[in-house]
Amino acid sequence: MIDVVCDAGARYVKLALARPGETVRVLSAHAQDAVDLSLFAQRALSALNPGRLEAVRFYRLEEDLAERPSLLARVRAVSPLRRWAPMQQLESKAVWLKCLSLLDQEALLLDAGALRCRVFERLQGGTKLRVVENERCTAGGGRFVELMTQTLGVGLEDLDLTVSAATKPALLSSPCPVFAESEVVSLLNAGSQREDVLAGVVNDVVDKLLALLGRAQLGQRPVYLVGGLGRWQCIRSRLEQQGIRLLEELLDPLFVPCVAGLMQVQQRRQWARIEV
Amino acid sequence: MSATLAELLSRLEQRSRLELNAHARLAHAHSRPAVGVLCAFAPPELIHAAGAQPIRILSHGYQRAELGNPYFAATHCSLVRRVFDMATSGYLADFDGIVLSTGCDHSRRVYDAWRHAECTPRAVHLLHVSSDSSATAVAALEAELERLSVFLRELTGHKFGDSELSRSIAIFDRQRTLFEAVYRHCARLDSPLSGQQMLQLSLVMSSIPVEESVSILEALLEALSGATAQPQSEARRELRFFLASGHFEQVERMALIERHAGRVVQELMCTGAGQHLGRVDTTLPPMRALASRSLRRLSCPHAADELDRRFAFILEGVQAGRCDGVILDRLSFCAIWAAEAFVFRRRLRARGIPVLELEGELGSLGEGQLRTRLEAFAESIRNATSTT
Amino acid sequence: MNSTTMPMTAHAAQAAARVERLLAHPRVADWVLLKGLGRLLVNHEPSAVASLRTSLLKMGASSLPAAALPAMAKVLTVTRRMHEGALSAAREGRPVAWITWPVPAAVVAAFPVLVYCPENFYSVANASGGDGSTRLCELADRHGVPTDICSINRCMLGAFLGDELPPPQLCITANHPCDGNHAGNTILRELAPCPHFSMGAAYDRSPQSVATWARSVWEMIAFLETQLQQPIDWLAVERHARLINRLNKALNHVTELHRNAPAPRLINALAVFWRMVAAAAWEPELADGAELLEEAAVSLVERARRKKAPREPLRVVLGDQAITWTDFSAWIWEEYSGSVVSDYIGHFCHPPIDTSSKESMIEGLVLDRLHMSMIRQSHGTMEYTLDELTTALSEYDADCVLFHGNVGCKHNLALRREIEALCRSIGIPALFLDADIVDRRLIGEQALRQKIKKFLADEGLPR
Amino acid sequence: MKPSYVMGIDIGSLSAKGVLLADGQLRAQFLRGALFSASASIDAVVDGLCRQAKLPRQAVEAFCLTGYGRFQAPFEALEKSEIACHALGAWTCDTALRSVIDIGGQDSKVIALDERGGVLDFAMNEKCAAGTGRALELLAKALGVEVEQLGPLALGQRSSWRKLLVDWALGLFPQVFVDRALGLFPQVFVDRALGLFPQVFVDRALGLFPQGCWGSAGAGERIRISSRCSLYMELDVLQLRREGVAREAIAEAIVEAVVERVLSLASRVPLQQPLCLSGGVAKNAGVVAALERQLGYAPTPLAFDPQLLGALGAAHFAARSLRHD
Ligand SMILES: Nc1ncnc2c1ncn2[C@@H]1O[C@H](COP(=O)(O)OP(=O)(O)O)[C@@H](O)[C@H]1O
Ligand SMILES: Nc1ncnc2c1ncn2[C@@H]1O[C@H](COP(=O)(O)OP(=O)(O)O)[C@@H](O)[C@H]1O
Ligand code: SF4
Ligand code: SF4
Ligand code: SF4
Repeated sequence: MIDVVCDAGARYVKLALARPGETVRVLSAHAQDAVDLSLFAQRALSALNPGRLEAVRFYRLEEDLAERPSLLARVRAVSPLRRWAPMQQLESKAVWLKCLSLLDQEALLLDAGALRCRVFERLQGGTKLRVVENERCTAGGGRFVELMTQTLGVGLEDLDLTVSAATKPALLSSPCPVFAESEVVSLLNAGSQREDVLAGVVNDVVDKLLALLGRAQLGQRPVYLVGGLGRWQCIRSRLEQQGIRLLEELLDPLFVPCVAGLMQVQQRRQWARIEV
Repeated sequence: MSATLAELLSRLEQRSRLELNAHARLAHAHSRPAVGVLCAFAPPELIHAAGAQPIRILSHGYQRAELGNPYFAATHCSLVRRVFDMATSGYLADFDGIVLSTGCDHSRRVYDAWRHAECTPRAVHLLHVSSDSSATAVAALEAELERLSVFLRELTGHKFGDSELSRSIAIFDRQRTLFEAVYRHCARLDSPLSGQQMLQLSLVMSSIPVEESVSILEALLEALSGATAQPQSEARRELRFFLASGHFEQVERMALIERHAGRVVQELMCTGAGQHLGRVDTTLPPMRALASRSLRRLSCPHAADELDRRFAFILEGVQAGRCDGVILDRLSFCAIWAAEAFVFRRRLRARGIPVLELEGELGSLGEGQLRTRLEAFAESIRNATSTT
Repeated sequence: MNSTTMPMTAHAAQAAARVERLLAHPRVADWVLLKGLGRLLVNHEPSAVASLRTSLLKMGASSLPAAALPAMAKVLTVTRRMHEGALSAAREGRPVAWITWPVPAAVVAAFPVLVYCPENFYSVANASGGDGSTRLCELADRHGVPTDICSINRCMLGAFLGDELPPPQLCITANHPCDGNHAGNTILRELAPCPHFSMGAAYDRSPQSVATWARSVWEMIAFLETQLQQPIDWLAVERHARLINRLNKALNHVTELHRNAPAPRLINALAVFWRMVAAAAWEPELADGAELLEEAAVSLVERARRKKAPREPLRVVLGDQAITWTDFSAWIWEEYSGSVVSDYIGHFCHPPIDTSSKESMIEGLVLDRLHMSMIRQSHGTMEYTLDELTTALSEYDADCVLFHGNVGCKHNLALRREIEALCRSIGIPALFLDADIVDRRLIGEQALRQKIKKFLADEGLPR
Repeated sequence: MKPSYVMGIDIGSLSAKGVLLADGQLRAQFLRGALFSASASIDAVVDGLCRQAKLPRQAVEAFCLTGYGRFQAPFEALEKSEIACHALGAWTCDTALRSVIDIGGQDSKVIALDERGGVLDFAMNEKCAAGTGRALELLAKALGVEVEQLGPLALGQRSSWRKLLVDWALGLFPQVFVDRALGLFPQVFVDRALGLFPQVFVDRALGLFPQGCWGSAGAGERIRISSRCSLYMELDVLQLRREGVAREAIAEAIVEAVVERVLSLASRVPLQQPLCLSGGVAKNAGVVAALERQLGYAPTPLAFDPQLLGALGAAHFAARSLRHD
């Protein structure tokens, strides 16, 4: 039997799949290239060489963004996988609680994705989940960083390197990432360095995360950072500079939610090893 | 330009760069408590009479991005966001007390957040200000000013009565008379003062002791009486503008406007004409007179029923300064400035006066976008004048 | 101007008349409106009855007990009359006085003018389909009305620009309680020039503030007397004050009765009353309706007690201004058998008006307005809001609290952190939806419901 | 006599454009993506034009620069704001024009012209980038198409007779019944039943019905994309696709939303006919159609590449400057 857990985010679709007890394979794709989740899952599956009669369970992390899927979409969603079972929604609460319970101390979970950033907290011995989410027009997540790196002609991979070279981070305060593009162009024209502008962008994003943590009344607790933003060292170190205690990464932060989903589905007790 | 004028102006420029907390420390050096004022509703006379130095709370010179606080979101006014960040980061620790007012939804909530977050200074007072200037509103503000006096007396330990108050009023009125003379001078075609220098003057005046600003103004007027700028030929003439702006602390923004559009010769800004024009009516009892001036001066759009007067002031300024157009500049996310700009734009258009609307946030200039707008505005005015 | 230029109002009047006729037969109405359509429309928006949907949801649809129908019939009568009055005034050019919410309208109504409250127009617009108010916001956008203004006021301006309002002869505004009103009024005055009186704003409800407001009202009376060349009819003022007292007494009681578990589920009915209280609190039918509602509430509570009905599995508090283009209570009822037990808008706690003298009446009417929802919470320090929330959360036996989080409401936005901290300390989960309460372009109904669903699941609700 | 050569160069946020005039007549035009530095873009445009016209650089007597990159000229040149250039450029193509709507990469503007092609008045977008070419690019990407395809796709939606038919049929058949009916069969049966047919057939059969009409927005209803924020619009697009709404319908919603944004500018500068579109987005047929629909009249088509109008205007400014000297 194979379990597939899919986390369809605003920018990336992330997938974790494994047979019980085995190493977990993870995989991601641009959201616009993987609109049909089941098709994407099917492609990923073939890498595991499923047996002809091997059962496959397909889960999707429940997202509150999802509206009622249309009739056709519902038919479509199941049809490519019809040999197996239909796609099931995986209750996100259970997944986040699982995630929190897998940490060996009481920490807050900060999920910083492309548009949405959320803080999760476990209450009452793990039966309740409290979520604090950013406001809608503070689109200061990963998408902002992505757009800026594009504008500045810096590869996403080089972000950490570039930011670490900054000497005097620029001050940006345009709340709108798209419009900030032209602000950035004029900053460059005025002689600012690319590094400094990017560092400014990172500071901006971290500021918004800090505001969120402030609203969640972090106090002295440590934070486990997951989601795409957690991949970048510059974000992590800036958070730490601001006095946030970050827990060590256990696996690629981008995949934590879907891997946790898999752990939940397969009732595993600890983080599995992952393989990209 | 005479040497003394140049000297004076460069000294002014340096002082306008001084940071806010430095002003507070200077006040302490003269053993005067420093009282910060967020909006211009609290009469400086009252604070002066209480033996303290009123300092307008502005955020220029504050070098921090300010999105990291959980109280004010990215869609709150950037002035308020920055000031609140100053309060939480200890930047205002040198102040002894702060007076806030119920100017708008953003600024009145600063008072609430202030009491709940760890802000310095702890002594903070909220002045209730009505959003009109009727006799009733003036009477209400008068009562409010009594409450403010109690706060100030407790803060400074300095008892004061009507006679001290009248003395303070006299000196501030002297300052206002002098400022008005300078402001009128700016309207002249041969005035050497730029809008940028006027703004620097206003900023300095809002933070230094009044006695000192009186002497600066006197010196400035004397120097001005001799100095005139080179008159310009009609063809290469610089364009002249009236600026009504909520970006009342950004000297760089003013510089940008003057560089790319033309000279700002008259203004309505909450640190400039809005704060320093209009004398106190000395025929009234002092408190009543202060309340009345506070509401009826040309302030921000807060006083809704003063809109016509503000508009008349703009028209007068346009005429006196022979302005080619009006620039309405405001802080993003401010509903009341936006509404007033909507009204002014319509009215100016109806009168055939060119108008440019800008908006932006403190802390970032967005030079490229501004420049395009300013240049296009100037070009369109030149086009219009060359065709007629 | 004629009635064809006010299509939304005309439509709303027709719809109100139709439903009113139906409500004359409560039993049929119960089956058709509440149990039939009401249930169907909770999850579907068929185009044929789209225009009915929002109004029905706002009434509570299937969650509204049938016992409330007679009271709703009275409100509808007043509503219809208001629409028809607006239409005929526009047609015949009768004098109209515009007011905004905080103005003690009962005083204005003591003059021979039609009192009209343009700020209420979002509900008129939504009576012609759930996107009525959104369309007006779009129209306002098109005319360059700044988007920084709260959408309630943008919708009002859109209504003006779309020729949906009866033209005013006078305009009385109060720049209170918020920037949204202030800015909206500024533009309205410019667009609709007419003699105008502004009441300013008192910041809190202290005796001094009330006295100040009362003084403004006296000035307003003088203004009206000169403008209309007619003295105020004090007998009418007194009559209005008495009617308002009746109304308030009943509705305060209905509000209080929601402390019971199970609650009588009349919060939506209260919110419907609120809209008419804003525009026509002095109408006798409204007071009658309020008393009918009180009767219904008492008997519902009584019946529940007799039957030993268990507490609802989910009791929800709505912590701020509710979305105007949809409503969640019917859905919460259908989906979770839960009820809304307290609402920012449908919460009446008005003090009685002392009718013994003219002065005391004016003061009483002022204080009454300052206690009206939306105004009550929006002025004063944050304690005004927090204390009220504390009461709602702790005394109404709530399981959770939802905040719609109107994006244009800056003073509420600045309270978010303190509100979160408060809920945390009381131990009641809170959800912020970040919607725009008038403009549904920002986030749609399904997405909002999904958010609520997920939140409830996370919190382990209903218990 | 040798003709006098002038060059207008428009360095936008996304593209670099140039026009070469010889005695006021078009000699060469050039368009490419913007390079990272504005001065490099300028050089590239100059070289490109010279190569096309087979001219040495020195032959060009005057240059005029416009666009965001104009401040970084590596050589002496006239500078003009893009607003003035778009106005003049459009006017030289058709002197009757009274308004220009320019939708470029980073901004959109509405310009009112005087009789001589000068700018009378203008309005430009503030704060939010939701009504610009850049937004269209992001949204097209989220839709999984190139920005050039967005227009035709949006138009496709309009003319689909099948959609009309199905809309009509479904209008008679409320979604509720469909849902209920489907609810009667447990999901398994549906799956089984579908499983009997090879996937291709199922897809083919379903493909007969454009997906839009099954969309969650309900049959017949126009789908909407919240026009407030480009980033959230992006998310909306993705969401709609995941729900199976047809690309055509989404494309239409995108252009409608963007045009709505642009037209809200028109409140500041009343639009007068005749009116034309300029900027790269004018090449997007979907936007043009949506604009026509929302305005109630058609923009005047020009015989010149709208994206190059700014550069054309700049070139005319350069020519004027020669005459003045
Ligand atoms: N190597 C990487 N490649 C691409 N994106 C990355 C990378 N590292 C971090 N990111 C960031 O991750 C973000 C997506 O995070 P994710 O958690 O998937 O968000 P969501 O769930 O909302 O889609 C992107 O916006 C991007 O900024
Ligand atoms: N062939 C085309 N079809 C549709 N849209 C196009 C085409 N070419 C360019 N665009 C649009 O034009 C925009 C660029 O416009 P442009 O005027 O060149 O901007 P700028 O001057 O700011 O660089 C792109 O974002 C894209 O949306
Ligand atoms: S485009 Fe920018 S300003 Fe507009 S809503 Fe999005 S993030 Fe906010
Ligand atoms: S600019 Fe507007 S929002 Fe900001 S403090 Fe002033 S009045 Fe308030
Ligand atoms: S929602 Fe807020 S801003 Fe809007 S009218 Fe109400 S109190 Fe004012």
